[in-house]
Amino acid sequence: MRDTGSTTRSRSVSLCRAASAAAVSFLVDGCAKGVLDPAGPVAADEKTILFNATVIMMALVVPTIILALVFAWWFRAGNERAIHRPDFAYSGRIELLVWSVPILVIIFLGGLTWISSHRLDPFKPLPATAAGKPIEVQVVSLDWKWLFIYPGYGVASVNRLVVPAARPVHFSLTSASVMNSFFVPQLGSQIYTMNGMVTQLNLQADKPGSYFGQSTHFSGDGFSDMYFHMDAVSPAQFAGWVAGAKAAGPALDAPAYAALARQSTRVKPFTYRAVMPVLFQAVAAQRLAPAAGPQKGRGGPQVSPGDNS
Amino acid sequence: MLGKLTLAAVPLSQPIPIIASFVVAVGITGVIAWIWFKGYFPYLWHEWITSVDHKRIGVMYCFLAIVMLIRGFSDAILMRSQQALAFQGPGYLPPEHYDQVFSAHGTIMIFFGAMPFMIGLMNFAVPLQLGVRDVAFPTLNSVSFWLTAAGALLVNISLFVGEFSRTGWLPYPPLSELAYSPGVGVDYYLWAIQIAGIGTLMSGVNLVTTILKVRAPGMSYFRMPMFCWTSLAANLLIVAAFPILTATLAMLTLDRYLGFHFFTNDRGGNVMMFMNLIWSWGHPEVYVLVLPAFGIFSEVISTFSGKPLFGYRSMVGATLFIVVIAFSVWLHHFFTMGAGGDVNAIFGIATSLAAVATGVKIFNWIFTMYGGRIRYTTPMLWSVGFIVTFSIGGTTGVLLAVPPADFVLHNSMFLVAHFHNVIIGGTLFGAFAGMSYWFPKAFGFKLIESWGKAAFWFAFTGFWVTFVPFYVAGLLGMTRRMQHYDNPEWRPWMLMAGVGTVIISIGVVCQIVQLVVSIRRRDELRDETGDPWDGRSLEWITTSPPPAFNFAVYPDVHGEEAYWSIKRGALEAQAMPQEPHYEAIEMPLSSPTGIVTAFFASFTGFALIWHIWWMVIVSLIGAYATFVWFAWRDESEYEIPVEEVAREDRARLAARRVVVEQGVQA
Amino acid sequence: MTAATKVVRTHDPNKLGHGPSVRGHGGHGHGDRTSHEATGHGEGGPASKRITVAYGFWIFLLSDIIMFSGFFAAYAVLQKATAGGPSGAQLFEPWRVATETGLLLVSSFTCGLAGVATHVKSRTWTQAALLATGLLGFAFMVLEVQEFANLVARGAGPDRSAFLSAFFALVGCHGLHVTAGLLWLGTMMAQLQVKGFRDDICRRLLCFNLFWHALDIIWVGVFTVVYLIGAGA
Amino acid sequence: MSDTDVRGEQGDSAPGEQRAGGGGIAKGVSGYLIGLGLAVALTGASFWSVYTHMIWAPAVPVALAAFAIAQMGVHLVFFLHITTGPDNTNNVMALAFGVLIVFLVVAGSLWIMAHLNDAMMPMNEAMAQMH
Ligand code: HEA
Ligand code: HEA
Ligand code: CUA
Ligand SMILES: [Cu+2]
Repeated sequence: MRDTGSTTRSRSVSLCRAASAAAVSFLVDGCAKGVLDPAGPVAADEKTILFNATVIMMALVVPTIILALVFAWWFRAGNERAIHRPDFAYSGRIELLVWSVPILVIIFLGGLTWISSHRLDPFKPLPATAAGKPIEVQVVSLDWKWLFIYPGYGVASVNRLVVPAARPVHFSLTSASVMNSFFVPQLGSQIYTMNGMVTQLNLQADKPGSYFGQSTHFSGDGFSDMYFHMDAVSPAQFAGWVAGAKAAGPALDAPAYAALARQSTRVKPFTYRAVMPVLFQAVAAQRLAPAAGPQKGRGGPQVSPGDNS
Repeated sequence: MLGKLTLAAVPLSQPIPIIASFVVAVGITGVIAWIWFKGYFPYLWHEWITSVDHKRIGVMYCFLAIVMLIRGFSDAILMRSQQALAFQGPGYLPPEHYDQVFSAHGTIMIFFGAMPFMIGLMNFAVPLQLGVRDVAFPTLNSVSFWLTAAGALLVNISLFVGEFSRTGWLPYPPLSELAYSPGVGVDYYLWAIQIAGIGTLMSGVNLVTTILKVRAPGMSYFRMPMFCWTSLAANLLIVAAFPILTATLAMLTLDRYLGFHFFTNDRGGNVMMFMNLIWSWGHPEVYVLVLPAFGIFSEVISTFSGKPLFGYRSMVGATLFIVVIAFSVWLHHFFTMGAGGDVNAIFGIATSLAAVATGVKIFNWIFTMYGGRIRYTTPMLWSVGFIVTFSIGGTTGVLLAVPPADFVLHNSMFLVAHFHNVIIGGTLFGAFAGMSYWFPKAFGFKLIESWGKAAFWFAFTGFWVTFVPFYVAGLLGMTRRMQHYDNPEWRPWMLMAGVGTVIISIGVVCQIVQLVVSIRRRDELRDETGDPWDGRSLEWITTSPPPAFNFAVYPDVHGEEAYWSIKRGALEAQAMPQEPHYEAIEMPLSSPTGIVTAFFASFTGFALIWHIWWMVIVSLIGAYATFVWFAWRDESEYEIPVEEVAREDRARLAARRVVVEQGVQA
Repeated sequence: MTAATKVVRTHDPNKLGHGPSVRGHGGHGHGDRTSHEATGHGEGGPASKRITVAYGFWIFLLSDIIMFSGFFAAYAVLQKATAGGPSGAQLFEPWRVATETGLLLVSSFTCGLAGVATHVKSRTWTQAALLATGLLGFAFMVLEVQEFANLVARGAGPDRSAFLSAFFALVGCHGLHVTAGLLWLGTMMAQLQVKGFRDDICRRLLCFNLFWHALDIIWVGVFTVVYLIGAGA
Repeated sequence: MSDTDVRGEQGDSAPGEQRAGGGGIAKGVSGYLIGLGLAVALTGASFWSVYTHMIWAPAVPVALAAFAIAQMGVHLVFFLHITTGPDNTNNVMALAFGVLIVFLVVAGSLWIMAHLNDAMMPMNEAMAQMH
């Protein structure tokens, strides 16, 4: 996956940023490929919310910090110009102020929280776009790789997610073994995957591109390699990809699934030309037994990078 | 015979743990040999190990905490260097080791570093501030401490016998279930935390009872120093939250040991219930860590500004508000599980309410400085550093409390930055402030200021250089708990964080040098007055170090800032009050119950971890026998004769008289 | 211990802070003298030991109840998770629960009587009432262990389903508390016999009373939430 | 410190301590007898409401909850002697705090878990497909 096309450039940019990093400046810093570089409506909203919340809080917190430092400096022992009020321990007005100002900030934030939590609930479907209705993708997290099933096309893909750009994607997610969390930073919201349960997520990539995705919930020794690429492509390319997938590769039936479910890391992306029906539902409803854990070694597997067992 | 324990449990093939254990073993042997050689064993046994004196126990808690902070800090160095190296490569720590490192780091820092430090300071200072002779249950106090130490011991044994948990500082199932973690690591975690947790719970009961029932005459609730209030709050949180931890870990233990299905993947087990329960302990826990620190800052800022605490009642209200709100926000740790808009929003809003109460505190501290004459001692530096650092860390917390923001920041390095920002800026700074503030009280001499200030500046700078990169990396999409990574965007930030850790290390060295040098030069640094900072609460009325009974007669409290008013009166009159009527004092006898209990607890824990059932039974019988033996004894107190009391107190009065009559401290 | 304490207190080689003065504490005595610093309460100084001890124990009991609330919450959540195994309605025996409840209730009553008898310092009656409490508690445990054994024998052990896990853990935790209470009770009856109504023993009797009644309150929760609501469902 | 019993500590009393001055054995025993009577009656009512069908089935849990709360109250008052008297303030405050926490934890957990289970049971998958 190492997309190091622009490594040198971005490295020097980052270094120079590192040099000038101020406590807050990172929040307005938008050229990196992270959550501040949204590539879809959900991520864009979330970035705006992040930004709004930060600014409103900083508007209070930064002056507070400055005030603290000014007082701390001005009232130092030995500064004879500072007034001395050794018994000043209460003032109704100040008390009123120190309770009400934070409350006001929190009222605003609370409103933002209430509205945004509902609007951006990961389960909430996205409206259809010009490019069409939401496409269905079923996600199964395995130890330690991702399985993406396309129920509408009967194909599946491991460690590479291909979707049409500009079209909403509806994910249903579960886990074959331990918990994970599905996250594509540039597209926004993450959601947990859990065995025996189905969570849902709705995302959309506005433009074609390749987006980094990963598990954010620690899932054991192979966790660091549990990333994938999400490629948003044009409708024609997508159709081509589906056709290509159907034409080649193994079929995902129960034995193939059992083999896939075994622990392994750094699995190169590949596709399945066919998927056993309701595989996802069978995993989610535990009709297919949860994947087994480690079986060897002193208390567990010795999964080191490069160990491709 | 030895259950699952075989020689294979010793990681002979892995150099790092072996070298580490070797160094530790040599160190421990060296210390024991030195103690033996010097003939200090009887002294240690009688004066410290079996002591039930709250001051000694407090000091031992802090000592344990410092040792464990150093252990946790070495883990942090391992992690920082690993992440600096493991770019597009394996680094030097394989995953099965790295995973143990961050799990151990988090567990040790929280349970055996930060908590004991706070509990130690509370133990030391609260009875003194309340004007009484000890906590409500002195022997129980010793048991609590030794159980905590037993937990710490088990965690550290895992370094060279077997392995530690690899599931993070909170063992989320199903990863922590037998199916996915068949080794003994999680069992070490479970039993260590259960044993230490019981100790913590007992100490919570003890301090709550002390504060509510054992106070000097006239010390009504609204005359208590702020530190007593925040201690009360923190211990109420302990009493109410730790049982939930006990229950939750017991369920996981039943799953692992007896085939129960609370959180397994099959037969109806429900992992979400674990997260729900563990965080209904875990969130209150973070306020347990920070509330005592808030109290320390209140004392320090007021003392060194030469003013009473501003808005005292407001502070009390804000503290109690935090206690209640702490139990209504826990869902913010799993916004991304999918509970829906209503649930997420309500818990998000409840969370941000904590910001109001904390904000009130920050402002009150600021106005405490207003109109003061601030003396910049080490504790005061830590306090001002705290206001700056914690305000930022708290704000990023509030950001995480907005669910859609959390959807992109959850489990990222941004989150890691948030909690180090509040824990280090709040709890750790508070611990260091409290340590340098009360050190002269505990030992009778001050710590050297210059080394303390240097430690502050290095820790403060190093902190920002380490953790700002975490915020950035988080926004760049970097997740926590990565043993290695391939993304070049993250690399520079990891390098910068590595530099920061080096700066922090210099601070840690300064801190240790400060202790060592101060101890060696203690005669020049001695404080004869017992009141080196011109203090305002009752701990400063007695000598440094205080006698076993703290106060020859109970101080009579009139109004807030009990000692300040007494001192003022004396200074105005230029005379000490009349000598009181002395009486003999009864104090609790030292008792080995604590260490014996901990001894059996450690063995029970170890035996359970390795499935050595006969040893479990033997240890449990031993524990029961200890209990009966302790309950059976006839003498639990000894009497300090009146002449002794009078002699000590007259010496104190004489020292004070010199000060008062010269009026030097006016 | 007495001698040792004395010796060492006069010799403190490493007391970092202590001045040159030697700190010797002599003399030992019982804790029985009423020292007048202890007369107070509230604002009048430290509360008496009896109040402090009982209050501390009360706080502990509250924390214990919170621990149970964790198990209750788990039970409530997992109640329906029978994983194809038997449900509560199929397993619970009303007569047994009713008998268990009766035993505990009466034992609470006899425990209260023990408190009254302690109040008037009647050793015989105290012991008799404690013995009755213990026997009733023991009978309760017999019934409960029998129930557990039957369930396991029927293949409805705690490893059958999450529901049964939660059931065994919750009810078993209460049972463990009762068992611990019985051990404590036995120890205390022995103490009372040997040492009589000493202050510390009276305090412990008071705590035991609190403990036993608290267990009964928890049992009210158990039979309501587990057995009755479970049977109805 | 000693505690040779009720020593003019008007402001405070130990939890579980029977107060209100004299009365002696008779009063003590009668208190426990009343408590026992009420508790037996309430327990009986609980069992009755489940095993007879006098109460409308869906309302049974509510009735059970009411009986259980009442019985806990009876135990607190008659067995544990928790009263509202001024000498009991601290004990009642502690109890109230405990009850509050139990309420927050249990009610909060059930609320959260109900929402999670609703959202996530695999059955919902079928419905999700229909969006
Ligand atoms: C000492 C420990 C401590 C403290 C005090 C706090 C304090 C706070 N924490 Fe933090 N937190 C942790 C330790 C702590 N936290 C830990 C260890 C974790 C991670 C655990 C893990 O996953 O491993 C965590 C995780 C965590 C999360 C979960 C994130 C996630 O997993 O995705 C959230 C989300 O809401 C959060 C929020 C808050 C908030 C709102 C506060 C508030 O209490 C902060 C209030 C303070 C201020 C706001 C600053 C001062 C106020 C002003 C200057 C006034 C004006 C300001 C405003 C009005 C905004 N914390
Ligand atoms: C009290 C809590 C505490 C403290 C103090 C620290 C301190 C530090 N922590 Fe830690 N950390 C956690 C709690 C804490 N941490 C937790 C809960 C986790 C999550 C674990 C998990 O993932 O499950 C974590 C995880 C964590 C990670 C893993 C991130 C990941 O997931 O990838 C890293 C990475 O570098 C890290 C770094 C550091 C560093 C550099 C310090 C520095 O050490 C900070 C500064 C230190 C000091 C300023 C001095 C320390 C004091 C002394 C050494 C004693 C001084 C001596 C005397 C007083 C005489 N921490
Ligand atoms: Cu997660 Cu249902
Ligand atoms: Cu929290």
